[in-house]
Amino acid sequence: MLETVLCGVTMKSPVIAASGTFGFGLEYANYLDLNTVGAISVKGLSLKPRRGNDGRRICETPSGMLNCIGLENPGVESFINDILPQLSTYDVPIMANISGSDIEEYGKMAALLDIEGIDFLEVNISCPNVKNGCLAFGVDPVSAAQVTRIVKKNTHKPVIVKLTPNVTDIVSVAVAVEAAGADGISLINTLLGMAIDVDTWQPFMGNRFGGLSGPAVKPVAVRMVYQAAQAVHIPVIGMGGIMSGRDAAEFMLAGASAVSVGTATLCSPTAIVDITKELEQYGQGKGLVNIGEIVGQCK
Amino acid sequence: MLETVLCGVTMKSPVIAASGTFGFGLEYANYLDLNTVGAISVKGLSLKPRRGNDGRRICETPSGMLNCIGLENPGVESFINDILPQLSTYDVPIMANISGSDIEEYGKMAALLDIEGIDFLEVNISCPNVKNGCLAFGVDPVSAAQVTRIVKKNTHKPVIVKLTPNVTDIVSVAVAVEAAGADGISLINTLLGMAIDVDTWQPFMGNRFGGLSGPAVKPVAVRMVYQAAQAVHIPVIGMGGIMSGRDAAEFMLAGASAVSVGTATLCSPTAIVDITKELEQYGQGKGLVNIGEIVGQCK
Amino acid sequence: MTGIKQIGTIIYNEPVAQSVYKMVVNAPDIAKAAVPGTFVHFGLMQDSSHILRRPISLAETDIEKGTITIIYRLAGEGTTCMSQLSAGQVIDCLGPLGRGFTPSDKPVILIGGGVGVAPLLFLASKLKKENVTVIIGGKTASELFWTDMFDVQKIVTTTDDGSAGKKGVAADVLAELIQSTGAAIVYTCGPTPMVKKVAEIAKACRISCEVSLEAYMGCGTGGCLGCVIDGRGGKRYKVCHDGPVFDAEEVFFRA
Amino acid sequence: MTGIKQIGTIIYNEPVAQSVYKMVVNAPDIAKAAVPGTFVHFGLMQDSSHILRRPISLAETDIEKGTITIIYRLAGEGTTCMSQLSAGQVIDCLGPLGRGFTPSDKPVILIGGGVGVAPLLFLASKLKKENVTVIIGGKTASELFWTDMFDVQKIVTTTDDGSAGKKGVAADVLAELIQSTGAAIVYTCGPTPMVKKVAEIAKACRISCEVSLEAYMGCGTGGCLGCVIDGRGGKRYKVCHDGPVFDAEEVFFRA
Ligand SMILES: Cc1cc2nc3c(=O)[nH]c(=O)nc-3n(C[C@H](O)[C@H](O)[C@H](O)COP(=O)(O)OP(=O)(O)OC[C@H]3O[C@@H](n4cnc5c(N)ncnc54)[C@H](O)[C@@H]3O)c2cc1C
Ligand SMILES: Cc1cc2nc3c(=O)[nH]c(=O)nc-3n(C[C@H](O)[C@H](O)[C@H](O)COP(=O)(O)OP(=O)(O)OC[C@H]3O[C@@H](n4cnc5c(N)ncnc54)[C@H](O)[C@@H]3O)c2cc1C
Ligand SMILES: Cc1cc2nc3c(=O)[nH]c(=O)nc-3n(C[C@H](O)[C@H](O)[C@H](O)COP(=O)(O)O)c2cc1C
Ligand SMILES: Cc1cc2nc3c(=O)[nH]c(=O)nc-3n(C[C@H](O)[C@H](O)[C@H](O)COP(=O)(O)O)c2cc1C
Ligand code: FES
Ligand code: FES
Repeated sequence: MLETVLCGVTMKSPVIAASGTFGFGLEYANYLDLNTVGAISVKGLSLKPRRGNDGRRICETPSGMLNCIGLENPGVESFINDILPQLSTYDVPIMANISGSDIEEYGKMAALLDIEGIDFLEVNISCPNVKNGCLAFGVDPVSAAQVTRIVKKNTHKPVIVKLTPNVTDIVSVAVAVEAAGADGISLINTLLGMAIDVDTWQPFMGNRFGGLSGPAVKPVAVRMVYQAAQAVHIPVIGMGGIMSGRDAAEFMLAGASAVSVGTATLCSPTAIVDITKELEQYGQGKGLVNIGEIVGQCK
Repeated sequence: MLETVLCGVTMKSPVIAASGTFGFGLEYANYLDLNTVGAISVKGLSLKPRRGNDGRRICETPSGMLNCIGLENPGVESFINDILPQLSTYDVPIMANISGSDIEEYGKMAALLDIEGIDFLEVNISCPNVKNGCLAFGVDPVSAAQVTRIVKKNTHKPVIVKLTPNVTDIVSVAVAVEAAGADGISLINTLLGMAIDVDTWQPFMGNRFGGLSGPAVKPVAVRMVYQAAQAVHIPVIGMGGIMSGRDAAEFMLAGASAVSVGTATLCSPTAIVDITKELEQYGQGKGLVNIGEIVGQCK
Repeated sequence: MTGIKQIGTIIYNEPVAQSVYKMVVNAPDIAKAAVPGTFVHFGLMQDSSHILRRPISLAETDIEKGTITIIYRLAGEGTTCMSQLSAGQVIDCLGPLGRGFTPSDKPVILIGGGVGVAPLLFLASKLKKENVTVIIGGKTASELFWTDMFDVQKIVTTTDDGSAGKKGVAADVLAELIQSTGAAIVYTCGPTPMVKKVAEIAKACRISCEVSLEAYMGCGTGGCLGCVIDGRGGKRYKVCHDGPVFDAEEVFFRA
Repeated sequence: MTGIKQIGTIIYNEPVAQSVYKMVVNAPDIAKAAVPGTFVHFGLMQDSSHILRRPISLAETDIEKGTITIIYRLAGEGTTCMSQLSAGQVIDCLGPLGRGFTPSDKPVILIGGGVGVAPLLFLASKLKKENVTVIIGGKTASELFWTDMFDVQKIVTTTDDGSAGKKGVAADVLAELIQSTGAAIVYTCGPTPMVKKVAEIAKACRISCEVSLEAYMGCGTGGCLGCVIDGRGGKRYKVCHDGPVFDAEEVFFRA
């Protein structure tokens, strides 16, 4: 029912652990069987280690949350040497989620990660939480295409470009990265948001702004997935507020070939497997042979 | 405590009834004392009467809602002849919220509404729910400025330009309309969204897409109000998900001189007066003389 | 009507049939003001992610006890939320809203299907018993639990599968009963295909027909234009304010 | 620790002081696995707009009865939600999470302020009574309700306003008690200024100090990096996973 081939990679289900909310996967090995996850997109990697932001990094908002982790990670090398070998003991496709502070860094990271054990590259051109960071690449079709091209040149892996919703026209960015050679796109990253403590008159977030995720953003995410899927011919990975199998189905109906689950894992560590089961039940209830039959069925 | 002067107009409170959720005000005369409302922004007007969209127009989403009313309204003339005289019996500032299908229409409407009984024009360049409609003007700083200029040329009233959040860079639009002569800006209008019925595989909304409003969007709205208020020198009216006096205070701390309450009125017809009271209590609790003291205090 | 907002205490909230609940709420001001066909817009205070109210027709009121009664079907998250409330908990009520049925002192027919029967219960209680014939249609016998709740002259039932009453749909028996009772008006509420058919039969029999409609609602108070439907002559009606009860001529025969 | 997810039935949930509640939940697997200093991450199932869990330290467990006890202060919407649940209702528990206190069989001092006293209760119950001295600080007498809950050798209390115990802050009496009891370790939990001061005094007295910290949390399970704080030598620690209990040296004296 759930088996899915995404950019040539066979996954046991179309439900992917989104980057940043599932650590490096290993943190969840005691909570669920990692071998049953569709794919794991690891915490966003940068070329050098990053300490992330100071101050408060998480804040709840109505049916959503803000985060400004700021890409804390041990850097690509430590990932490859210390973490990937452990991950490779599991039978689950790995997506390396990468963020560069300039275009060259994206190329270098792609080259370093063009190794066994990595199944996809997910190119984050949309993180709102780092200064002079990658969000800038994602809001402009030209620079988005440049990043895509340099990554493609440096890797043999399928390249998924992760788009930001903080744009006027998602279609122009989607079309630009497709033309630049992307093998797939994923969306949405978080919406730029802010919360203010009305008692202290200070921003809640250490970084002032944060990225909004969770059920609150789902209508925006579904709309953008729908628009992007209508415009491109490469597979789309949909995400933004998926909390249930029916939410996953909604994104697939909008045109997503696979989905990612982010914030839901913060609500429950077993969210991904729960959602996977619910999606399977949904498919059975609708008499499907494979869940892929619903992709793009909402016209 | 609450008295506020906005673009030269004195209001009893900074809490305004947002356009589209308070009808023409008269619908609520039995629920609350219209004379206590800060100002009323009437349902969006077009030059000619509009029937609005067919099919389902409202859909609940997590902590939010989608609407695709499609600017159903009796047209400016009927508003002036049939509705305004009734509204004028109340002692409350009236904001005429106008949408044109081309730039000339904005000018014509501004001229027609340059009459007694109207206190502000709110220029909607951001309605996401009408085809070849006004959203297009709002996403581009150049056309946003053009609309602003033609309206200014045709009216003696203070001109508030209502911005859409569906843009990459809210600051560039805010700055452009300020330079074009706007006396104030209001934001946010709704975020473009979509919901799909996973049983019927059809979009929930008659118009496929709808505008997202309510608490779900508040973090995005606060962020945009903050960014815009830092960039312009004209007053900002903040809105998007205000459900309580503390929410109203959050927007004022972000830089809003006044706030509008939209969706909350759908939750409770007395929301505006309830929020006004809570804002007063908040101000008293903080030992303020006038609520205006908190405007922009979150740096 | 201008509704009254009351936080009412729930007195009773139990299933009356598969996926159908009856709730009794203490809301004296609403009970006093209500007329048949009007509805109450319920706020789901316990779960703040559900920001919109849910409209439910009044099925009964008791002015002395100060209570209102509704009968509702579990349709989705909102009604499921409502069904989880227990006696003693509170619910946010806004009502009565809308325009109700026009009562008649002539012989009348009330014809409903599904939870559309609920407002007809209230209407029947305000009419002269001997004037009222009720027709209730269901898919199968278990959907006809309503019959016990009516205290009227005559009840006719139909089921799609023939498991109780006459086999067929409610409208099948209407024309005959209009003739035999000499009814002056038909009141109807239920699934759209059913009420349309009812309206056509009433028209063919040249008697009036009032129909209670549903629409997905926002405010319920006329301010948002979320519930608008087409009326005769290109008119737009707000279901929450101009309805939910309409003259069938106005909404179904619009040419 | 790897937490266990259990939907627990609430057995008791009542105020124990102004704005402070005690809740007892049936959650046998969590009770069995818990050690002092670990916490449970509570999901607010009843209101789906609150998507994040709330971390609360364990104040007591009863393996035989299969229950866990927490003591929590009304801090905002989430804890208010929790306080509205009644016995018989359920709550979503994920725990025990984190790294707890390192127990000692030498004389020890437990020093806490505010709801920071809660995890110390659990710790005291696992230590030899005669080894334990507890210091509790509060603003005023009514904040010292904890004293009845401890069954230990000695309890010393302080209040800012002198309305009970010694006038001053808890840390004022610490140095003296370290000396008089010959304590080998100080365990502390409470407001940041307090625990920092405690750690400094312990350091000056050359004994170890374990401190339970708070951070705004996302997952609680180490996956989101939402709760990260600075540690010695430029290290970053996850409060949920590497803590909430830390050696004071690691987190306060980082040079
Ligand atoms: C005037 C009026 C009177 C009504 N009277 C009754 C009644 O007496 N008993 C009863 O069981 N139901 C009645 N309904 C229908 C009832 O309002 C919906 O079933 C209910 O709102 C569904 O809410 P939900 O969250 O459970 O479902 P959702 O998950 O929101 O939706 C489930 C289904 O219910 C429909 N629905 C949802 N919200 C509304 C809404 N606001 N208005 C209309 N349809 C909606 C949707 O179209 C959808 O197909 C009435 C509706 C109206 C407009
Ligand atoms: C490991 C740990 C153990 C704790 N043990 C206890 C305890 O035993 N008793 C007790 O009363 N409280 C305890 N807390 C604090 C408790 O988690 C917060 O008071 C609670 O989450 C507030 O939720 P709220 O929705 O009511 O408040 P909100 O409205 O969300 O916030 C109110 C205040 O509480 C703080 N807060 C909110 N959420 C969190 C969070 N997830 N983590 C830390 N602080 C938060 C915020 O900084 C804010 O200032 C503990 C916190 C941690 C991290
Ligand atoms: C705490 C947190 C950290 C995140 N870190 C990353 C990241 O490192 N790289 C990335 O591409 N996206 C990151 N995201 C974005 C998510 O992968 C996802 O795109 C977004 O949260 C929307 O999905 P959701 O609503 O299911 O969470 C992060 C999100 C959260 C909540
Ligand atoms: C049902 C509905 C109708 C609306 N109609 C209009 C309109 O006619 N003109 C306009 O400028 N904004 C319109 N809006 C947008 C609101 O005025 C407001 O900008 C937006 O909803 C965000 O605020 P809120 O979250 O408080 O609703 C409408 C919103 C809703 C929900
Ligand atoms: S529901 Fe708002 S006008 Fe009818
Ligand atoms: S709360 Fe997620 S890592 Fe600690």
